[in-house]
Amino acid sequence: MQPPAVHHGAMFDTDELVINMGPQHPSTHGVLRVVLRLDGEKVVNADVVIGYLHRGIEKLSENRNWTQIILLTDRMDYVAAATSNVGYCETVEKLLSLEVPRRARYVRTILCELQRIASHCLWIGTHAMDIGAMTVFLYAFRERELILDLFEEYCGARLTYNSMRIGGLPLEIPPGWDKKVLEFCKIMDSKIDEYETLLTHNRIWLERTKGVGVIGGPEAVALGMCGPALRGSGVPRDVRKDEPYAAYDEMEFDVPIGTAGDTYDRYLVRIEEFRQSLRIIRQATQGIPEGPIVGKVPRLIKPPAGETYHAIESPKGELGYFIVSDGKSTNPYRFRVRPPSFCNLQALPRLVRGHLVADVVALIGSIDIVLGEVDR
Amino acid sequence: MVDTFVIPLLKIVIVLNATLVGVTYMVLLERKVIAWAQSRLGPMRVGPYGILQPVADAVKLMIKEDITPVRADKWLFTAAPIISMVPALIVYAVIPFGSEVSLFGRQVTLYITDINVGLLYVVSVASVGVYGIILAGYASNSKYPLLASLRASAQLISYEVAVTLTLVSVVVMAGSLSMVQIVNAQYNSHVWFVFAQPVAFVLVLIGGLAETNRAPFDLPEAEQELTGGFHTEYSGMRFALFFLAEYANMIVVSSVVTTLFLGGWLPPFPNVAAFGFLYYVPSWAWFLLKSFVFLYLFIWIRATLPRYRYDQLMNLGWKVLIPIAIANLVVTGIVRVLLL
Amino acid sequence: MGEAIAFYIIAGFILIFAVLVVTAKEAVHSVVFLVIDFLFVAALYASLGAEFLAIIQILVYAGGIVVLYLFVVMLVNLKRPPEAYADPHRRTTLGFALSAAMLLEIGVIASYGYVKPAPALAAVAAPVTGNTEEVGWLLYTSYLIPFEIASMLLLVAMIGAIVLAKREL
Amino acid sequence: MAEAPKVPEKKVAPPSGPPDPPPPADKAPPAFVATLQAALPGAVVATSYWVGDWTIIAEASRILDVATHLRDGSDAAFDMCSDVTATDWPPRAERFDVVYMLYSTRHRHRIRVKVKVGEHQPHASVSGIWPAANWFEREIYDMFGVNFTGHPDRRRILMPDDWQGFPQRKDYPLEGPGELLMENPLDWLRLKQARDQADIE
Repeated sequence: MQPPAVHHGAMFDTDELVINMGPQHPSTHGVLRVVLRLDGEKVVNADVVIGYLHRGIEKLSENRNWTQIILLTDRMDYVAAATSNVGYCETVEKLLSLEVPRRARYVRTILCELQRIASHCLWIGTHAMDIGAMTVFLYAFRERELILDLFEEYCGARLTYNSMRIGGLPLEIPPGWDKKVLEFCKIMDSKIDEYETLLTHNRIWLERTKGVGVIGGPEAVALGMCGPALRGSGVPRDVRKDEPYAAYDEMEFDVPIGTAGDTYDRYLVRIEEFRQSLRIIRQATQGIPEGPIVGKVPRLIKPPAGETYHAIESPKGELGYFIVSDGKSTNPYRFRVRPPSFCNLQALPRLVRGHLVADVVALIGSIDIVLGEVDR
Repeated sequence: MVDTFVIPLLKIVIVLNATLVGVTYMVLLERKVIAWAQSRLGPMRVGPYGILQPVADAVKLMIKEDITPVRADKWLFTAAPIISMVPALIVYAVIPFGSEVSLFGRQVTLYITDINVGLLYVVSVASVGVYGIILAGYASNSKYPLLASLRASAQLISYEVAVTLTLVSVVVMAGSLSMVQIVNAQYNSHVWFVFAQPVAFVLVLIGGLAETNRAPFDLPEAEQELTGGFHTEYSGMRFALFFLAEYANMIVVSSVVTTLFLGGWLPPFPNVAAFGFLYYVPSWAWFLLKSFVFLYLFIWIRATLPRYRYDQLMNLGWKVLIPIAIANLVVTGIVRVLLL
Repeated sequence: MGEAIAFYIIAGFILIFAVLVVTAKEAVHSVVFLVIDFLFVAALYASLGAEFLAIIQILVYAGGIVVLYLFVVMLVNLKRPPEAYADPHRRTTLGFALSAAMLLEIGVIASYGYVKPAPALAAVAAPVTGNTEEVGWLLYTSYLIPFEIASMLLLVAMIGAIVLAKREL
Repeated sequence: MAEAPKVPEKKVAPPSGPPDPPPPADKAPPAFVATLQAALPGAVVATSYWVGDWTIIAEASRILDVATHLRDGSDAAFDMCSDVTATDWPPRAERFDVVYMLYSTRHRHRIRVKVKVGEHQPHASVSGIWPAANWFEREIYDMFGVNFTGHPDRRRILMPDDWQGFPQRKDYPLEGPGELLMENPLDWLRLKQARDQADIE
């Protein structure tokens, strides 16, 4: 550890103040610890300490069979469990070279996008709360509740769904469920405007987010940022468009990108993603094809020896799975997750440098991390 | 004897108790209003519609363990909440809640005292209140409270300058520092000062929000940034004292704004004979009603707006509010000289 | 009689806290005692009927200036070992000499004032009544030039502070 | 001392490495692979194709050259390092596969680069080429004990700083070190020493 630097100002020599933000802190979204070196209230340097929620999911998965792993993936990004499920199942399907029925792919798309809205709801609520607007939090949770109800009706769970199976889905959608989804879309449309009324043109919100944590496109790419955080910097990178999975190749939607690469643009991108997600849900729900919900899956899942990397667009960004099968045992030889929050969090020290303590919480909110996924 | 000791003592007792009860119910009001703003119900369990919630809160806070951190400065740690509570309460000495009522054949004024320098008294006592926050931050011997108390003191000092400068223009209008005289001046000039001094009104409102550490200027206790600010290390009754002081200050600010700008206890259109029937409503009721409007406004703002950042707050104070306050004062002075 | 009792009680507290300011081990405690001292001084003014002065004493000294003292004391690291306070260039004799001179001066002034009472001040009859108004009247009539000079001095000090503190100008 | 640590019971013998099937005859590798081979002869050991993914198996000692070329080459332009991870194949002499998942935001294509690294063999860090690799490599060091050189900040990332052993290695028990320490302190000591050895660059 280097000794604290001394700044030589015009007249005064000042010491740096080191504060530990977290692991118990109201706005670190879980158990994150950020060691901040402050000069007054200005952040000179930040060191991110993670691992408080490390449960060894990768190691565990190497000792579970292929189906059991699905419920471990629930526990990674616990506010977007369905997306993690889809990512894992598709990777195994890729290893197995398994054809997934079109109906299953459509329902997966609906669930993924519902999950994206739920996750963004949580994000907008906590992000606004961090900046001090407390009402948005409750509003966003009100709508998230509707989504959780839809999930509960589909699979019985509200948080950790375990709602995918290798080769398709475990359950047929309940009768009338699609109508409820469309109804929800109608409600959500007006609610997004409500969030925007509270924030988008609010002068304090603009002052708090504009020009905070600016990062250019190439630098963001080099730092491995992904998802809305990267798109806010103007890089049109979206796995749904670039490497389509599920039924995204049949959907029509736009990838919103920002220009300035600051917190405000990342906010605008996610707000627009709400709308695009609704658009996708509408298309998918109205176009659910008939057919089986689960493909022809062997009783004993044992992919041939080989390895693959498959990425999907989780609400936080590129969620990748690198799985190695040895072809002999009934569990993966190596199970690796590329969590989007992990990479976005890596950019945090770069983003907060030179900003104030208050901006640190704004930036933690703006990269939208879930510690369950970072630490696995 | 009765006039010099008994009645003032009775008034003090009544005002103090009313304030403390008012403050606890202020907490309930805030929780309820914010809950309604957020499409919730708020406290509903204690008593019908949760109206006994303050009692439960008080009992809870009183029986809670009172923790003093080991490395804290024991004396100052205990003194700080008291230092912040006392100024918040003694301000009520000069606030005129109403004009006069006759009780048992005696004319009783509805204020504890009317001193010649009433407004200055309010300002100076409020300026002493900042010690509670600074000392709390220092005595906790912890980094977050220290940061918060630095923020708080800088914020209070800056906004005090702006608010005091603005108040001077009201004083110029009224020609007196006495709170009662200011209300009377509004009666005599046939207009509430909110219409004569709209700029000053807005400035005092903003400054009042900042001086009471209310959203969007609640930086010293920004829990998302500083985990609770200067009272991070406090618990039990000592924490409650800070809490009560904040709400007592809110009531003070609303009362002062009411007195200075909304004609205090005067009904609307006090000089218009056609509205004479408004005098049937007692003066203190008008006063409470007007203060309530501001309290509601404070809560409403808290439910709606995000929080300013520290540097933006300072910029707003020094680069916007103070220049406007000075300009307003100059204009008021010129107009006043020309009209006299 | 009552006034005298109030005066001696208040004056006694002022002296006690003044001693505590000097003897307190922690600088922050010193500052807190200083604030209390100022409050008692304000009480003294109030008991003399100078309520405006009393309030200004609180507002300016207790509420303004000492807050800045507290700032400095809190921010500067004072937790040094006691040896660091031992000043090798300490001139005890000089200090005593200065104190004695000060005391003598106060004594002389006091006795002079006792022997020959000061002439009545307000030559200009103030057209206003009330303590506050009279202070204002005097400041802007008899003492206008000292007042303006003082404000100019403060302005210079303020600009000087900004120039010194600002790192890049 | 030389006794092998207790591997959890397995029904099948551990495989000696990934199959890395060569590309089928009708699949031509992407153009940038040929450019890479031409620019850095000998750096690419083999190419592999499996369920739609192309993999370059590169020489571990030349990883920096390969990475720089892949990032800067105009037909490759892999500006994004999606992921870096490792796989442990214990019986093999160079027991670790360090795997780089690369993506190009310009051409929207992927490639996987794989190198074989031994347990104590120093391996150059690519965090100078892709800053994103910083934390990934920290995690690999934390979990596998791969000895990265030239890494700006090589500390443990997920496990506590004073942790002994590397949890993702195949010879590390799933139950953690606690029971191992109770049952077989000698192995526990070995795990502890493995970390110290890996610290030597």
